[in-house]
Amino acid sequence: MPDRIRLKAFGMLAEKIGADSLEIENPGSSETLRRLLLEQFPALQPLTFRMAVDRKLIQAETDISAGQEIALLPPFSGG
Amino acid sequence: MPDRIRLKAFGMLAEKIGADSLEIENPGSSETLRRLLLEQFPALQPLTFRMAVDRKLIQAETDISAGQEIALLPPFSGG
Amino acid sequence: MEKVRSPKNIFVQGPILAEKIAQSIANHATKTDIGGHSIFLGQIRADEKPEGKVIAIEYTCYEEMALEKAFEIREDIFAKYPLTCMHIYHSLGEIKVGEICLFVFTSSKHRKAAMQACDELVERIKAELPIWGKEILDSSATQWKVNT
Amino acid sequence: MEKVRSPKNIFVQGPILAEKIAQSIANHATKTDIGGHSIFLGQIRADEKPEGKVIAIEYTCYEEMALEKAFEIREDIFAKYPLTCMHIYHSLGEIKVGEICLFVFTSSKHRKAAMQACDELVERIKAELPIWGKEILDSSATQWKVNT
Repeated sequence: MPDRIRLKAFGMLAEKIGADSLEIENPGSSETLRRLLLEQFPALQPLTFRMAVDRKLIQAETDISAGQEIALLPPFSGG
Repeated sequence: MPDRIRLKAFGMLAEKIGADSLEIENPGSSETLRRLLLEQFPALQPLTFRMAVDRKLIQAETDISAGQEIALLPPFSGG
Repeated sequence: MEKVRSPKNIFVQGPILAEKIAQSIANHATKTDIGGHSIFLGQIRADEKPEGKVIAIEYTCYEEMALEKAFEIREDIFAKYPLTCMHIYHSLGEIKVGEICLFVFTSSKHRKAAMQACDELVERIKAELPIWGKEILDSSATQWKVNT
Repeated sequence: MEKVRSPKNIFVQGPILAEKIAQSIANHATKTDIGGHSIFLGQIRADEKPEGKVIAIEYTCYEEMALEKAFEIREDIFAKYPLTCMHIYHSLGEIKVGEICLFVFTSSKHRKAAMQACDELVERIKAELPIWGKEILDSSATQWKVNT
Protein backbone atom coordinates (compact mmCIF):
# COMPACT_ATOMS: atom_id res chain seq x y z
CA MET A 1 0.00 0.00 0.00
CA PRO A 2 1.50 3.34 -1.01
CA ASP A 3 2.12 5.72 1.90
CA ARG A 4 -0.46 8.33 0.98
CA ILE A 5 -2.95 10.42 2.95
CA ARG A 6 -6.20 12.19 2.10
CA LEU A 7 -6.29 15.90 2.78
CA LYS A 8 -9.53 17.87 3.04
CA ALA A 9 -9.66 21.65 3.00
CA PHE A 10 -12.58 23.81 4.12
CA GLY A 11 -13.83 27.37 3.88
CA MET A 12 -11.23 29.99 3.06
CA LEU A 13 -8.47 27.34 2.93
CA ALA A 14 -10.22 25.42 0.15
CA GLU A 15 -10.53 28.70 -1.76
CA LYS A 16 -6.83 29.51 -1.38
CA ILE A 17 -5.69 25.98 -2.26
CA GLY A 18 -8.15 25.81 -5.15
CA ALA A 19 -9.45 22.39 -4.13
CA ASP A 20 -11.39 20.89 -1.24
CA SER A 21 -9.68 17.50 -1.42
CA LEU A 22 -6.12 16.36 -2.21
CA GLU A 23 -4.31 13.05 -2.03
CA ILE A 24 -0.62 13.45 -1.20
CA GLU A 25 2.38 11.44 -0.06
CA ASN A 26 2.38 11.05 3.72
CA PRO A 27 4.71 13.68 5.20
CA GLY A 28 4.83 11.67 8.46
CA SER A 29 3.79 14.39 10.91
CA SER A 30 1.42 17.31 11.18
CA GLU A 31 4.21 19.89 11.45
CA THR A 32 5.99 18.58 8.35
CA LEU A 33 2.66 18.69 6.53
CA ARG A 34 2.11 22.29 7.64
CA ARG A 35 5.57 23.34 6.35
CA LEU A 36 4.98 21.59 3.01
CA LEU A 37 1.59 23.25 2.58
CA LEU A 38 2.92 26.74 3.34
CA GLU A 39 5.70 26.19 0.76
CA GLN A 40 3.38 24.83 -1.89
CA PHE A 41 0.53 27.31 -1.25
CA PRO A 42 2.06 30.62 -0.13
CA ALA A 43 -1.45 32.13 0.01
CA LEU A 44 -1.94 30.10 3.22
CA GLN A 45 0.91 31.86 5.01
CA PRO A 46 -1.09 34.75 6.51
CA LEU A 47 -3.95 32.46 7.56
CA THR A 48 -4.70 30.80 10.88
CA PHE A 49 -5.71 27.20 10.66
CA ARG A 50 -5.89 24.05 12.73
CA MET A 51 -5.77 20.42 11.65
CA ALA A 52 -7.88 17.38 12.44
CA VAL A 53 -6.62 13.82 12.10
CA ASP A 54 -9.40 11.29 11.54
CA ARG A 55 -11.95 13.96 12.53
CA LYS A 56 -10.28 14.85 15.85
CA LEU A 57 -8.73 18.26 16.32
CA ILE A 58 -5.04 17.95 17.15
CA GLN A 59 -3.51 20.13 19.85
CA ALA A 60 0.20 19.42 19.27
CA GLU A 61 2.50 17.85 16.67
CA THR A 62 1.00 14.50 15.75
CA ASP A 63 2.28 11.55 13.75
CA ILE A 64 0.35 10.81 10.60
CA SER A 65 -0.14 7.27 9.31
CA ALA A 66 -0.98 6.11 5.81
CA GLY A 67 -4.70 6.12 5.11
CA GLN A 68 -5.57 8.75 7.67
CA GLU A 69 -7.91 11.61 6.86
CA ILE A 70 -6.30 14.99 7.52
CA ALA A 71 -8.45 18.14 7.50
CA LEU A 72 -7.34 21.77 7.30
CA LEU A 73 -9.73 23.89 9.33
CA PRO A 74 -9.99 27.68 9.30
CA PRO A 75 -11.58 29.32 12.38
CA PHE A 76 -15.13 28.04 12.81
CA SER A 77 -17.98 30.44 12.14
CA GLY A 78 -21.19 28.48 12.53
CA GLY A 79 -24.33 29.76 14.21
CA MET B 1 -68.40 61.03 50.42
CA PRO B 2 -68.44 58.19 52.91
CA ASP B 3 -65.02 57.02 54.08
CA ARG B 4 -65.05 53.63 52.41
CA ILE B 5 -62.51 51.55 50.54
CA ARG B 6 -62.69 48.79 47.96
CA LEU B 7 -61.00 45.54 48.89
CA LYS B 8 -60.06 42.91 46.33
CA ALA B 9 -59.02 39.40 47.27
CA PHE B 10 -57.23 36.92 45.01
CA GLY B 11 -56.39 33.24 44.82
CA MET B 12 -56.53 31.32 48.06
CA LEU B 13 -57.51 34.49 49.99
CA ALA B 14 -60.65 34.97 47.90
CA GLU B 15 -61.55 31.34 48.59
CA LYS B 16 -61.09 31.73 52.35
CA ILE B 17 -62.98 35.04 52.50
CA GLY B 18 -65.69 33.69 50.22
CA ALA B 19 -65.65 36.76 47.98
CA ASP B 20 -63.24 38.41 45.56
CA SER B 21 -64.43 41.93 46.27
CA LEU B 22 -65.65 43.75 49.40
CA GLU B 23 -66.48 47.36 50.18
CA ILE B 24 -65.70 48.27 53.80
CA GLU B 25 -65.28 51.25 56.05
CA ASN B 26 -61.78 52.70 55.79
CA PRO B 27 -59.68 51.35 58.67
CA GLY B 28 -57.14 54.14 58.09
CA SER B 29 -54.01 52.05 57.76
CA SER B 30 -52.81 48.78 56.27
CA GLU B 31 -51.93 47.28 59.65
CA THR B 32 -55.34 48.10 61.14
CA LEU B 33 -56.92 46.55 58.06
CA ARG B 34 -54.82 43.40 58.47
CA ARG B 35 -55.91 43.07 62.15
CA LEU B 36 -59.57 43.55 61.26
CA LEU B 37 -59.38 40.95 58.48
CA LEU B 38 -57.73 38.34 60.71
CA GLU B 39 -60.46 38.90 63.34
CA GLN B 40 -63.30 38.73 60.85
CA PHE B 41 -61.86 35.85 58.80
CA PRO B 42 -59.93 33.54 61.16
CA ALA B 43 -59.21 31.24 58.19
CA LEU B 44 -56.71 33.86 57.01
CA GLN B 45 -54.60 33.55 60.16
CA PRO B 46 -52.27 30.75 58.96
CA LEU B 47 -51.80 32.36 55.54
CA THR B 48 -49.07 34.60 54.22
CA PHE B 49 -50.27 37.57 52.24
CA ARG B 50 -49.16 41.00 51.10
CA MET B 51 -51.24 44.05 50.26
CA ALA B 52 -51.28 46.46 47.34
CA VAL B 53 -52.66 50.00 47.56
CA ASP B 54 -53.80 51.35 44.21
CA ARG B 55 -51.99 48.48 42.47
CA LYS B 56 -48.64 49.08 44.18
CA LEU B 57 -47.26 46.50 46.58
CA ILE B 58 -46.70 48.07 50.00
CA GLN B 59 -43.54 47.27 51.94
CA ALA B 60 -44.43 48.82 55.33
CA GLU B 61 -47.45 50.13 57.22
CA THR B 62 -49.23 52.53 54.88
CA ASP B 63 -52.04 55.04 55.37
CA ILE B 64 -55.19 54.30 53.46
CA SER B 65 -57.42 57.04 52.06
CA ALA B 66 -61.06 56.86 51.07
CA GLY B 67 -61.59 55.63 47.55
CA GLN B 68 -58.37 53.69 47.35
CA GLU B 69 -58.25 50.17 45.96
CA ILE B 70 -56.72 47.71 48.42
CA ALA B 71 -55.76 44.22 47.25
CA LEU B 72 -54.97 41.14 49.32
CA LEU B 73 -52.32 39.10 47.53
CA PRO B 74 -51.27 35.55 48.35
CA PRO B 75 -47.79 34.46 47.15
CA PHE B 76 -47.60 34.76 43.36
CA SER B 77 -47.49 31.57 41.34
CA GLY B 78 -47.53 32.59 37.71
CA GLY B 79 -45.45 31.02 34.98
CA MET C 1 -34.43 57.64 18.82
CA GLU C 2 -36.42 56.52 21.86
CA LYS C 3 -39.69 54.80 21.14
CA VAL C 4 -42.45 55.64 23.62
CA ARG C 5 -44.02 52.45 24.88
CA SER C 6 -47.32 51.98 26.69
CA PRO C 7 -48.68 49.01 28.66
CA LYS C 8 -49.63 46.08 26.44
CA ASN C 9 -51.91 43.21 27.25
CA ILE C 10 -49.84 40.14 28.09
CA PHE C 11 -52.77 37.84 28.86
CA VAL C 12 -54.13 35.16 26.58
CA GLN C 13 -57.31 33.21 27.36
CA GLY C 14 -56.43 29.52 27.26
CA PRO C 15 -53.18 27.84 26.20
CA ILE C 16 -50.54 29.44 24.00
CA LEU C 17 -50.54 27.52 20.73
CA ALA C 18 -47.44 26.48 18.75
CA GLU C 19 -48.93 28.29 15.73
CA LYS C 20 -48.95 31.56 17.66
CA ILE C 21 -45.28 31.05 18.54
CA ALA C 22 -44.46 30.29 14.89
CA GLN C 23 -46.33 33.41 13.76
CA SER C 24 -44.47 35.51 16.29
CA ILE C 25 -41.10 34.14 15.07
CA ALA C 26 -42.06 34.65 11.40
CA ASN C 27 -43.05 38.27 12.14
CA HIS C 28 -39.38 39.01 12.91
CA ALA C 29 -38.02 37.97 9.50
CA THR C 30 -38.24 41.57 8.27
CA LYS C 31 -36.15 42.86 11.20
CA THR C 32 -32.76 42.31 9.63
CA ASP C 33 -30.80 43.86 12.51
CA ILE C 34 -31.67 40.83 14.68
CA GLY C 35 -29.00 38.15 15.07
CA GLY C 36 -30.46 36.07 17.89
CA HIS C 37 -33.80 35.20 19.47
CA SER C 38 -34.22 33.66 22.90
CA ILE C 39 -37.51 32.00 23.81
CA PHE C 40 -38.75 30.52 27.05
CA LEU C 41 -41.91 28.42 27.19
CA GLY C 42 -43.58 27.28 30.39
CA GLN C 43 -45.47 23.99 30.03
CA ILE C 44 -47.93 22.44 32.49
CA ARG C 45 -46.41 19.43 34.22
CA ALA C 46 -48.33 16.35 35.40
CA ASP C 47 -46.85 16.52 38.90
CA GLU C 48 -47.71 13.76 41.35
CA LYS C 49 -49.05 15.16 44.62
CA PRO C 50 -50.16 13.24 47.71
CA GLU C 51 -53.78 14.16 46.81
CA GLY C 52 -53.54 13.15 43.14
CA LYS C 53 -51.92 13.94 39.81
CA VAL C 54 -52.07 17.42 38.30
CA ILE C 55 -54.23 17.43 35.15
CA ALA C 56 -54.51 21.21 34.64
CA ILE C 57 -53.74 24.57 36.22
CA GLU C 58 -56.31 27.35 36.34
CA TYR C 59 -54.69 30.77 36.22
CA THR C 60 -56.21 33.98 37.55
CA CYS C 61 -54.62 37.39 37.98
CA TYR C 62 -55.02 40.91 39.31
CA GLU C 63 -55.06 42.21 35.80
CA GLU C 64 -54.63 45.97 36.24
CA MET C 65 -51.72 45.53 38.63
CA ALA C 66 -50.14 42.76 36.52
CA LEU C 67 -50.19 44.91 33.38
CA GLU C 68 -48.69 47.91 35.19
CA LYS C 69 -45.99 45.70 36.69
CA ALA C 70 -45.29 43.94 33.38
CA PHE C 71 -44.84 47.35 31.77
CA GLU C 72 -42.38 48.38 34.50
CA ILE C 73 -40.42 45.13 34.04
CA ARG C 74 -40.36 45.65 30.24
CA GLU C 75 -39.00 49.16 30.65
CA ASP C 76 -36.33 47.96 33.11
CA ILE C 77 -35.19 45.18 30.78
CA PHE C 78 -35.17 47.45 27.70
CA ALA C 79 -33.03 49.91 29.68
CA LYS C 80 -30.63 47.20 30.81
CA TYR C 81 -30.09 45.21 27.59
CA PRO C 82 -29.73 46.32 23.95
CA LEU C 83 -32.84 44.51 22.70
CA THR C 84 -34.63 44.86 19.40
CA CYS C 85 -37.88 43.23 20.56
CA MET C 86 -39.51 41.74 23.65
CA HIS C 87 -42.78 39.84 23.93
CA ILE C 88 -44.49 38.36 26.99
CA TYR C 89 -47.63 36.21 26.93
CA HIS C 90 -49.20 34.47 29.94
CA SER C 91 -52.28 32.26 29.86
CA LEU C 92 -55.40 32.74 31.96
CA GLY C 93 -58.09 30.14 32.57
CA GLU C 94 -57.66 26.38 32.62
CA ILE C 95 -54.50 25.08 30.94
CA LYS C 96 -54.10 21.32 30.64
CA VAL C 97 -50.92 19.30 31.18
CA GLY C 98 -48.64 19.45 28.15
CA GLU C 99 -50.02 22.85 27.12
CA ILE C 100 -47.99 26.07 27.10
CA CYS C 101 -48.91 28.76 29.67
CA LEU C 102 -45.98 31.21 29.35
CA PHE C 103 -44.17 32.52 26.26
CA VAL C 104 -41.28 34.97 26.67
CA PHE C 105 -39.48 36.10 23.51
CA THR C 106 -36.48 38.45 23.27
CA SER C 107 -34.44 39.45 20.23
CA SER C 108 -31.20 41.35 19.85
CA LYS C 109 -28.30 42.00 17.51
CA HIS C 110 -25.96 39.70 19.45
CA ARG C 111 -27.13 36.58 21.23
CA LYS C 112 -26.02 37.30 24.80
CA ALA C 113 -28.37 40.24 25.36
CA ALA C 114 -31.37 38.22 24.16
CA MET C 115 -30.46 35.24 26.35
CA GLN C 116 -29.73 37.19 29.51
CA ALA C 117 -32.82 39.37 29.09
CA CYS C 118 -35.02 36.29 28.56
CA ASP C 119 -33.71 34.62 31.72
CA GLU C 120 -34.19 37.77 33.78
CA LEU C 121 -37.70 38.34 32.39
CA VAL C 122 -38.81 34.84 33.34
CA GLU C 123 -37.47 35.25 36.88
CA ARG C 124 -39.20 38.61 37.31
CA ILE C 125 -42.49 37.42 35.79
CA LYS C 126 -42.62 34.53 38.26
CA ALA C 127 -41.60 36.65 41.25
CA GLU C 128 -43.41 39.93 40.61
CA LEU C 129 -46.59 39.47 38.58
CA PRO C 130 -49.79 38.99 40.62
CA ILE C 131 -50.85 35.74 38.95
CA TRP C 132 -52.06 32.64 40.75
CA GLY C 133 -52.25 29.05 39.58
CA LYS C 134 -54.72 26.57 41.06
CA GLU C 135 -53.71 22.99 40.38
CA ILE C 136 -56.57 20.70 39.40
CA LEU C 137 -55.89 17.09 40.36
CA ASP C 138 -57.24 13.87 38.85
CA SER C 139 -58.97 13.24 42.19
CA SER C 140 -60.99 16.45 41.49
CA ALA C 141 -59.27 18.08 44.45
CA THR C 142 -57.58 21.43 43.85
CA GLN C 143 -54.64 23.12 45.49
CA TRP C 144 -52.85 26.41 45.05
CA LYS C 145 -49.57 26.24 43.20
CA VAL C 146 -46.44 27.38 45.02
CA ASN C 147 -43.53 28.78 42.99
CA THR C 148 -40.16 27.46 44.12
CA MET D 1 -32.56 3.75 33.01
CA GLU D 2 -29.95 5.15 30.64
CA LYS D 3 -31.04 5.61 27.06
CA VAL D 4 -28.31 4.81 24.53
CA ARG D 5 -27.95 7.64 22.07
CA SER D 6 -26.24 7.65 18.69
CA PRO D 7 -25.13 10.56 16.46
CA LYS D 8 -28.07 12.35 14.83
CA ASN D 9 -28.03 14.55 11.79
CA ILE D 10 -28.17 18.18 12.87
CA PHE D 11 -27.97 19.68 9.39
CA VAL D 12 -30.86 21.12 7.42
CA GLN D 13 -30.52 22.22 3.77
CA GLY D 14 -31.71 25.83 3.60
CA PRO D 15 -33.32 27.99 6.27
CA ILE D 16 -35.08 26.65 9.36
CA LEU D 17 -38.75 27.51 8.95
CA ALA D 18 -41.08 28.77 11.70
CA GLU D 19 -43.40 25.84 10.91
CA LYS D 20 -40.61 23.38 11.74
CA ILE D 21 -40.07 25.12 15.07
CA ALA D 22 -43.82 25.03 15.81
CA GLN D 23 -43.95 21.32 14.94
CA SER D 24 -41.00 20.63 17.21
CA ILE D 25 -42.69 22.49 20.10
CA ALA D 26 -46.02 20.72 19.49
CA ASN D 27 -44.25 17.32 19.52
CA HIS D 28 -43.46 17.89 23.20
CA ALA D 29 -47.07 18.28 24.37
CA THR D 30 -47.22 14.58 25.23
CA LYS D 31 -44.14 14.80 27.47
CA THR D 32 -45.93 15.81 30.63
CA ASP D 33 -42.82 15.76 32.83
CA ILE D 34 -41.56 18.90 31.04
CA GLY D 35 -42.06 22.24 32.82
CA GLY D 36 -39.88 24.52 30.72
CA HIS D 37 -38.48 24.82 27.20
CA SER D 38 -35.61 27.08 26.24
CA ILE D 39 -35.07 27.93 22.57
CA PHE D 40 -32.33 29.85 20.83
CA LEU D 41 -32.67 30.93 17.20
CA GLY D 42 -29.85 32.40 15.14
CA GLN D 43 -31.06 34.77 12.41
CA ILE D 44 -29.01 36.19 9.49
CA ARG D 45 -28.28 39.87 10.02
CA ALA D 46 -27.94 42.49 7.27
CA ASP D 47 -24.60 43.73 8.60
CA GLU D 48 -22.99 46.70 6.89
CA LYS D 49 -19.41 45.97 5.86
CA PRO D 50 -16.93 48.28 4.12
CA GLU D 51 -17.40 46.18 0.95
CA GLY D 52 -21.21 46.12 1.04
CA LYS D 53 -24.24 44.92 2.98
CA VAL D 54 -24.72 41.26 3.87
CA ILE D 55 -27.64 39.76 1.95
CA ALA D 56 -27.05 36.07 2.76
CA ILE D 57 -24.62 33.64 4.38
CA GLU D 58 -23.62 30.42 2.69
CA TYR D 59 -22.83 27.69 5.21
CA THR D 60 -20.59 24.69 4.60
CA CYS D 61 -19.28 22.14 7.09
CA TYR D 62 -17.00 19.17 7.63
CA GLU D 63 -20.00 16.98 8.11
CA GLU D 64 -18.53 13.76 9.57
CA MET D 65 -16.47 15.68 12.13
CA ALA D 66 -19.34 18.06 12.96
CA LEU D 67 -21.74 15.19 13.65
CA GLU D 68 -19.22 13.37 15.85
CA LYS D 69 -18.51 16.58 17.76
CA ALA D 70 -22.21 17.48 18.08
CA PHE D 71 -22.80 14.01 19.54
CA GLU D 72 -19.99 14.54 22.06
CA ILE D 73 -21.44 17.93 23.05
CA ARG D 74 -24.93 16.41 23.42
CA GLU D 75 -23.59 13.69 25.70
CA ASP D 76 -21.68 16.23 27.82
CA ILE D 77 -24.75 18.44 28.22
CA PHE D 78 -27.06 15.52 29.01
CA ALA D 79 -24.56 14.42 31.67
CA LYS D 80 -24.33 17.90 33.16
CA TYR D 81 -28.02 18.98 33.25
CA PRO D 82 -31.21 17.03 34.06
CA LEU D 83 -32.78 17.46 30.62
CA THR D 84 -35.77 15.70 29.15
CA CYS D 85 -34.99 16.61 25.52
CA MET D 86 -32.38 18.38 23.42
CA HIS D 87 -32.53 19.29 19.72
CA ILE D 88 -29.93 21.02 17.54
CA TYR D 89 -30.48 22.10 13.92
CA HIS D 90 -28.02 24.09 11.80
CA SER D 91 -28.61 25.23 8.23
CA LEU D 92 -26.34 24.49 5.28
CA GLY D 93 -26.38 26.29 1.94
CA GLU D 94 -27.40 29.87 1.29
CA ILE D 95 -29.51 31.48 4.04
CA LYS D 96 -30.88 34.96 3.36
CA VAL D 97 -31.03 37.86 5.82
CA GLY D 98 -34.00 37.52 8.17
CA GLU D 99 -33.98 33.73 7.86
CA ILE D 100 -33.17 31.32 10.71
CA CYS D 101 -29.90 29.32 10.49
CA LEU D 102 -29.63 27.82 13.99
CA PHE D 103 -32.31 26.26 16.23
CA VAL D 104 -31.34 24.95 19.66
CA PHE D 105 -34.12 23.53 21.85
CA THR D 106 -33.80 22.15 25.40
CA SER D 107 -36.53 20.95 27.76
CA SER D 108 -36.48 20.02 31.42
CA LYS D 109 -38.65 19.57 34.47
CA HIS D 110 -37.53 22.89 36.00
CA ARG D 111 -36.67 25.93 33.91
CA LYS D 112 -33.08 26.59 35.03
CA ALA D 113 -31.62 23.39 33.60
CA ALA D 114 -33.21 24.05 30.20
CA MET D 115 -32.00 27.66 30.13
CA GLN D 116 -28.44 26.97 31.24
CA ALA D 117 -28.10 23.98 28.91
CA CYS D 118 -29.40 26.03 25.96
CA ASP D 119 -26.89 28.83 26.60
CA GLU D 120 -24.01 26.39 26.94
CA LEU D 121 -25.03 24.47 23.81
CA VAL D 122 -25.07 27.64 21.70
CA GLU D 123 -21.61 28.63 22.96
CA ARG D 124 -20.20 25.19 22.24
CA ILE D 125 -21.85 24.92 18.80
CA LYS D 126 -20.29 28.23 17.76
CA ALA D 127 -16.86 27.41 19.20
CA GLU D 128 -16.49 23.71 18.43
CA LEU D 129 -18.43 22.67 15.34
CA PRO D 130 -16.50 22.77 12.04
CA ILE D 131 -18.96 25.00 10.19
CA TRP D 132 -18.06 28.00 8.06
CA GLY D 133 -20.20 30.91 6.91
CA LYS D 134 -19.37 32.90 3.79
CA GLU D 135 -21.08 36.27 3.77
CA ILE D 136 -22.54 37.30 0.44
CA LEU D 137 -22.68 41.07 0.03
CA ASP D 138 -24.98 43.19 -2.11
CA SER D 139 -21.88 44.22 -4.10
CA SER D 140 -21.56 40.52 -5.11
CA ALA D 141 -18.34 40.36 -3.11
CA THR D 142 -18.03 37.59 -0.51
CA GLN D 143 -16.10 37.35 2.71
CA TRP D 144 -15.65 34.70 5.34
CA LYS D 145 -17.61 35.24 8.52
CA VAL D 146 -15.67 35.60 11.77
CA ASN D 147 -17.34 34.57 15.05
CA THR D 148 -16.71 37.05 17.84
